[in-house]
Amino acid sequence: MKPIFEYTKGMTDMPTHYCPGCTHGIAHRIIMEVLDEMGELGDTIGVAPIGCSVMAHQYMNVDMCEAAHGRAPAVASGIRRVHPDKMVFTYQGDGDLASIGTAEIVHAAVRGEKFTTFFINNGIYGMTGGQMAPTTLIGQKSTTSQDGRSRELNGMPVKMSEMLASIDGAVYVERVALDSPAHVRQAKKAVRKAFEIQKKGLGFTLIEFLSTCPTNWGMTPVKALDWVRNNVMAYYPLGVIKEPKEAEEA
Amino acid sequence: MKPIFEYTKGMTDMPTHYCPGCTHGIAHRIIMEVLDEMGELGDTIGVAPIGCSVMAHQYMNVDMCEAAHGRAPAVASGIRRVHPDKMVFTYQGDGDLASIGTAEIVHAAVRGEKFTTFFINNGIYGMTGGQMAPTTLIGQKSTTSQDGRSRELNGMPVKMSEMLASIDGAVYVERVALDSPAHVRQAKKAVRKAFEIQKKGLGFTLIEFLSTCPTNWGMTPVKALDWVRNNVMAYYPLGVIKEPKEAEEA
Amino acid sequence: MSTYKMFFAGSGGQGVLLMGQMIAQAAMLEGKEATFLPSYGPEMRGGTANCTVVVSDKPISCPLIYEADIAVVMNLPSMDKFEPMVKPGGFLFYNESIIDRKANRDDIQAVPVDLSARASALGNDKVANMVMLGEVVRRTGVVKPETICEEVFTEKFTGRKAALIPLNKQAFMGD
Amino acid sequence: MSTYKMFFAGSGGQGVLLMGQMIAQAAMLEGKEATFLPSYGPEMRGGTANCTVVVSDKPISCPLIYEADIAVVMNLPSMDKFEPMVKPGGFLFYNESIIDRKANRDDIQAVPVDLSARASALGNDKVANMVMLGEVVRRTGVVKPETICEEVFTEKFTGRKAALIPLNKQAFMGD
Amino acid sequence: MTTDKVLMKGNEAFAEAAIRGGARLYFGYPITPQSEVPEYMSRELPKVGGCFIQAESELGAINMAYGAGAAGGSVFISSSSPGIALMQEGMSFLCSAEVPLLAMNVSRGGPGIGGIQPGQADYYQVTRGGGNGDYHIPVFAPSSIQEAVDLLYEGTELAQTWRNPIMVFTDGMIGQMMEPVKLPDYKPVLKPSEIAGQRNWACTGYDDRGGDRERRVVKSLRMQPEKLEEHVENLFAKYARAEKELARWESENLKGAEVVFVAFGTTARICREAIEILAAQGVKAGLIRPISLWPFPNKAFDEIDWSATKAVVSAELSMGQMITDVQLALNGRLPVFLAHRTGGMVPTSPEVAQRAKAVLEGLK
Amino acid sequence: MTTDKVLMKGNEAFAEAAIRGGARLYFGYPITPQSEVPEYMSRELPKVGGCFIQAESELGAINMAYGAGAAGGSVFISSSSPGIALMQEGMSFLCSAEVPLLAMNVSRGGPGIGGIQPGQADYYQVTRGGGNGDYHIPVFAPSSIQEAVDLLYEGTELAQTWRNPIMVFTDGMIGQMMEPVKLPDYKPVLKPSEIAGQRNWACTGYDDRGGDRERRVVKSLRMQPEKLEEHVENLFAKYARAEKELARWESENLKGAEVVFVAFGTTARICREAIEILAAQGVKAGLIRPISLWPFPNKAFDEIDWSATKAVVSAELSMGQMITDVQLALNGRLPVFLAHRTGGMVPTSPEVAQRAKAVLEGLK
Amino acid sequence: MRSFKLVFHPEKCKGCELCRNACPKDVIGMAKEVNQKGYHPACAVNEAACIGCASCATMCPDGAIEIYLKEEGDL
Amino acid sequence: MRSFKLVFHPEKCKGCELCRNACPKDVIGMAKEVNQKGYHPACAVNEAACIGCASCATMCPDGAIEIYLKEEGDL
Ligand SMILES: Cc1ncc(C[n+]2csc(CCOP(=O)(O)OP(=O)(O)O)c2C)c(N)n1
Ligand SMILES: Cc1ncc(C[n+]2csc(CCOP(=O)(O)OP(=O)(O)O)c2C)c(N)n1
Ligand code: SF4
Ligand code: SF4
Ligand code: SF4
Ligand code: SF4
Repeated sequence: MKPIFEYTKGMTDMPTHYCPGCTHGIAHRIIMEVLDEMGELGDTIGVAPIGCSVMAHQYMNVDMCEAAHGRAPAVASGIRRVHPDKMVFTYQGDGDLASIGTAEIVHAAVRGEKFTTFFINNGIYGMTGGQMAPTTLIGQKSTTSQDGRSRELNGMPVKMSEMLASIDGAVYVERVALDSPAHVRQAKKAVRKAFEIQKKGLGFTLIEFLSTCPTNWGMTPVKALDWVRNNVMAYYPLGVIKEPKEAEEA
Repeated sequence: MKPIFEYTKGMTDMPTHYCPGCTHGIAHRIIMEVLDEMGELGDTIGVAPIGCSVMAHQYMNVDMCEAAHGRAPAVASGIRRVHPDKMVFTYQGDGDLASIGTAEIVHAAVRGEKFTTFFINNGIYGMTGGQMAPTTLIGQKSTTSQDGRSRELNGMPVKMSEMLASIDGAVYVERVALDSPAHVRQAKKAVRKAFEIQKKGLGFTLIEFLSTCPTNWGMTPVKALDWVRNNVMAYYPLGVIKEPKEAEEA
Repeated sequence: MSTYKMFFAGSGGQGVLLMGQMIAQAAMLEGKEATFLPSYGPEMRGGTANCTVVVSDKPISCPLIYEADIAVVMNLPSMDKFEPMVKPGGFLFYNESIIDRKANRDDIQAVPVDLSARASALGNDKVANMVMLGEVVRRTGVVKPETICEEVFTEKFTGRKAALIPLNKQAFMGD
Repeated sequence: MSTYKMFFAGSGGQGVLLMGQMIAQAAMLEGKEATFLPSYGPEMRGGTANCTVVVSDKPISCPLIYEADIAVVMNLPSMDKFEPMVKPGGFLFYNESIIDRKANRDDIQAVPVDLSARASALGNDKVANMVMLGEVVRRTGVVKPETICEEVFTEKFTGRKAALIPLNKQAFMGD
Repeated sequence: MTTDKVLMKGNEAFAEAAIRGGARLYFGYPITPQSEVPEYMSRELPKVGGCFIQAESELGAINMAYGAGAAGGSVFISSSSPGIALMQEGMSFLCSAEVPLLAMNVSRGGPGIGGIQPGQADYYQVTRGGGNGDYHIPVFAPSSIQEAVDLLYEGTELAQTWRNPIMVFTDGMIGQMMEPVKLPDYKPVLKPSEIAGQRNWACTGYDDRGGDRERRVVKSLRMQPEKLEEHVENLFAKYARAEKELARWESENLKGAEVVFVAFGTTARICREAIEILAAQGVKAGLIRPISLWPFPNKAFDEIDWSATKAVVSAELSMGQMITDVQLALNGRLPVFLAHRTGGMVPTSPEVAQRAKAVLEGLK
Repeated sequence: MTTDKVLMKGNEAFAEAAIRGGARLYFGYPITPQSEVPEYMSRELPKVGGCFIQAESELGAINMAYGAGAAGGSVFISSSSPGIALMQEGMSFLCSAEVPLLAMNVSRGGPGIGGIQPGQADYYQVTRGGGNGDYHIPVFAPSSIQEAVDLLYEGTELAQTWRNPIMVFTDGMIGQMMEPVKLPDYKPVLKPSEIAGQRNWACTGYDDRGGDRERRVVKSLRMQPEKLEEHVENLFAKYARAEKELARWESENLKGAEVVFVAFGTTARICREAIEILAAQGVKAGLIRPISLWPFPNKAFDEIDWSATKAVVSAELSMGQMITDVQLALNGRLPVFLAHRTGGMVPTSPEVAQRAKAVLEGLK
Repeated sequence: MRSFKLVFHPEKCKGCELCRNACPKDVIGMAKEVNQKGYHPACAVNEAACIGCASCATMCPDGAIEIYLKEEGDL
Repeated sequence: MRSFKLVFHPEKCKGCELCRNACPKDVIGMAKEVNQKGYHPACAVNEAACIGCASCATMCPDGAIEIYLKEEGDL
């Protein structure tokens, strides 16, 4: 039989601890598929954050470091200096990247660090049980915004990708979603593009994934995808936010 | 005799410790002039940073707190919650605001904190003796970029005002300079506007001052003003970066 | 007996923490001392859940227990883990509907309860834990059944949930 | 004397730290032990500057001193501060051009030096500190004048600054 | 049957107690095993006119707390081990600036991100501090929810009285468990207009219309070492008073005890049971339970029955940190041993009893 | 006249020594009184193929250091008191993940932002740590530029041997002064290609072409308390070895000394002079100078001349922090007193001598 | 017409139904029985209808699905 | 024509020359002698030319300049 779809050897055999239907698993897989396809698994160093994906290093079949909450971009900057020729990435949730780790991600972009950040925006703090994230939508309930996030109290959800794209050193920023097979395929293309730009040494690259947290959103996994499609994407539009000019890329 | 220009009672009698010709002194004065003119001196709480202006509280004739390096926006957020009806401001250098305090200023803007930040961009770490700041210009020498800042090593200088203006909760952001009497007057207008918007409770306001550091730039004070005019303003254009729609303001 | 030490264990959705809380609350309402200590962890589904409850007439030194007067286990892994920790002569209540073995020990009082059957009979799978709770309370006397029925239910099920009280009572009373 | 403890003090631009460093370096080159300790602070102009230098034949326990064999003061506030800290019999070198009082003590060897006049005579105000250094070295013998002239100058003034050596030597030698 | 108690989860009871004790501002960042505290605060504080901000980080939280405290507010914050580590610079700053704060560490296993099960290995962190310079923070370690409630209830006032952070040090077990608890009545709180008068050092705006008070500055920097030294000496005069007035402990069964346990919080409860086990085996054991960890209750050790006691066992959920304070308190008068588990593991009472017996055996 | 020494400013000599000892990565944020270190590094590291990043903050710096260390690089970082406070979470993390690092605190007066003059009041910060959980960091306190140079030269290797941060604790005086110093030769450094083999735990990419080594993970989290406890026990087995192998000290004049000073760094130098002053006054005094602060050199105290010595004086630039370690080492065998200044003030040698005399008087 | 073999790994499956939801041909259903973790795993209820689009596997967060093209000679 | 009085506070002045640089009428010069801090303070060398634009005071970082309009009767 000819394989049409096999589970990538970029992922280990270890079953993940993620909740049923959590799209962290999809994001993991496509990143590792790309590295596998590019033949880079043995030349990659990944950085896992603190968040539900803290144990990404058990699943992603590459050398990995765990970073303190929010500090993955600093850790990756350090790694890069020792191994300028390796592929380096961070994988970070929205609490990790958009809240406690704001300074680190901004300055990685400012320095134009040559690694790729995968930003898993699920609009909530998953691991700690569903507190509000900087990206929680207006009106969305969380354990620290029990009447729904209010603009007056908490401000509008922050658009990190747009903000980071405003920085010169960030050369490629795209927002993708994991709510449908078509979007997952698109996401994978973005991942590949980011790694390719990284290899060319053009600067900092970031892919934002609109991801789900069925558990803390209190929805079935399928409903969670609908929520992404109907609510999240309205505020966080998909697409390329910034990319290198073709000339630079060539 | 009729006074044309008297030193504001918004400033104390204490001579400042600033170097000769350092425009920190001008920024101090115009902020306090505005507060004085608005009759707000007694209803204002200021936050001094760590940097050359750490001792601003000796000169500015209002109640003041000193904040740990970079944390002034968090401190001001705390103050605001206790005194929602007072005028609150932070005064921060570019090391303080654009480097170590990145997360705090971004999230003050995200929350739409109703205080005003005065951001003194002199492109260098003054107090510690002239190290590179995130805002140091390309080619500019500092004690940690002795051959001049390089884009490859350090990235392009960060434009904090533009970045912060991209955040919804930041309602008024303007960049001003202190290199000429006309610009100083313009700067004062911006200060007044920021305080007025704060009073209306519209959101976070920030004025970026292009300031000098003759000592660490290794220039005479007069030459330093020329440098601002000829070099700094080319990269950091003056003007309103964001302002509330008139409807909101009214 | 002046002190009851209890384990409640099962998988995530089986309501074991609620059982434990209700015993502790009943004990408190009866003027006794009580502690309830849940296992805790990051929000991950499909894991196991357990809690320890201590009920006593005198101040409770320690909410952590290493042996129990009563263990209530809702699935096989829990039975495997907690059966050995029952004191000789103590109780082991187990959910015989999904645990396909009997108790290994004969120095304890093993009480199989066919939760699926009994809950189905009530037309609602979700009250299995109340069926079990009823068995535990009636057989051990750790607290009075009335306290649960009259007081704890009304405190726990408020608002929209109040409508569930009759069903839960029925499950609890086993009749 | 096997140990010399020295203060150099003045205002920011008067080159007091350089004087201290040159003594310390000369001492090192002569195979002696030496320490140089500057006052430090945030970059603020117009403040005072001072340093302590210890030169000795044996290991120096402490670079901090509270009394001096030699004090070199370049302005009035420094004279006020350091004159009392000179040991009886010790030296006080002072810049009589801008200090408009004489030494108060008579148990020390006060040496007024008219720096402005002598520097002007050399056509360069900036070498006043070298004029003073020459006086100190020749009068006290803390290090050998040759070490300064032959070795320290060549090490300190390199590149473009090498051109300044003759002028500085002239100032230092006092001739 | 009626009771004036409610069965509450530790973390929620802590939050409620802080509110009843007068705290009206809470700044926090989620972290297990204390996230119920910010959750509770986000819901309940607005109801009593208070304010909750979910800070961008623990650094944000401690500095918001500093600002609000410096402005005369009554602030409560909480976190868990690594979060407290991030607050060390801030804690030192608050102590220097003499800004009141009620803080809580619901501790877990470390080091690093460690785990989330209960731990006491932050003993050094909270009693010695990782902030720079000379300072102290009074630290109280409750061993039940009720005791925690009482300490937190008192905490706001203590913080104001001493113009210093006050730390309640507890662990995941006490934070996550439920116990019946009697909640005290709400204390009156200052109106914003009363703050300036009563907290007469706080930045409130000097109000040039009505009052004509002096301008106020809350700060930490003192460039002149003479000034800084004087300031630190003043702080330490205050700390010296605190050492006398704030030392708290409880002792049990010391008379005739062959072995004395020293333990706080969760471990103290385990030791109590171990004492019963030992008694059943004919060994007399006692307990000194420090309630304040700084100041460490050195006086408690004077109550030891020197004729009977042969050894002291420090029982800890760490590799042994409090043990150094026990040794300092005893200053060689008795041998000191450790009974411990760490990393989130909690010893059973028989384990602890066994350790004590082994210690006594070893001395024979 | 020739000499193999150069007159160098402390901070610059430290930086050069770290480079010569093999450090090739430096991540720093400016802070007085150590900013000459990052300045020197920014200029000199690129010349030897190394790399300097001016981090966005001390948090950035410690986490870059963690990343580079975890990737097998030889990293040096430095800061001063409040900056070190911000690194506490990171330090605990590195210890847990067993990532090597050479770190330096050029300490100033605290607490809070404090001042910039020399201090030793970070003793608790560096020896106890404000990071969470059980861990230790070997700390060395040089009292001259030469000694600092030698320690920093050795430091990179020590950090790699012990797979732990190593801290050099010095102060603004030693950082800012100049002394003649003999610089050691450059040590060879690993090529990037050699790292994976020699640092056989580091994340380097497992290189699926050539080697077929195991995937490597550098981490701190252990959700199961059993696993975490086991990990901590392993760490402490290492620390137990370190306590034996890394304790260092120097003692002087102990024979017949009526009073013994214990002092490190700057204060040790002052005590040496005080000893001369006392000798001139007919009082015999000695000195124990701990070079390692953790492990504290308890064995040094066995050298005390018990028949002669009546008191021990801990001399510190703090309100008394090391004194508790001195008390622990003596465990009641001798009375311990404090001679101190703080906040950036440094005592003179006559002041210290006077204090020792007063102590002896008081005992009569 | 090409036909496909869907291989499910029931012990990896968490019963989230994302695959079922994604399948344009209603090929996938959930098993009645639970796996060791207590989930009802996905299974093919109409494998013949599978068009090999791999939508299911693309959406599976847990690597529980693999798909093969049946070639001549495959049973 | 209106005339103006420039009041300099020489002890506040740091001799930075920003005022002199800003003056459109070259009214300001620097004193030969130094003040207590060692700076050559600014002073009016041509007060009569002052047009009262306050450019100097606007640029002074140290509050060392005040300006008055001379009114009738002022000396
Ligand atoms: C310093 C510190 N603060 C807080 C925490 C607690 N914590 C763990 S994960 C997390 C946030 C998780 O949210 P996110 O980054 O959005 O990732 P997700 O779990 O949603 O994937 C927090 C706050 C921590 N471990 N360390
Ligand atoms: C936590 C911490 N890190 C570093 C420092 C040292 N420090 C003091 S001021 C300063 C930066 C000053 O630069 P900037 O903010 O641009 O203000 P300026 O002095 O130029 O006005 C630094 C790094 C500190 N005090 N605290
Ligand atoms: S808690 Fe949310 S983000 Fe975390 S694994 Fe579960 S569903 Fe995914
Ligand atoms: S160092 Fe620079 S910023 Fe600081 S006072 Fe001097 S000139 Fe101004
Ligand atoms: S998507 Fe995967 S985990 Fe979810 S039900 Fe289908 S096979 Fe199972
Ligand atoms: S601007 Fe002010 S400080 Fe500068 S020279 Fe003029 S008067 Fe003096």
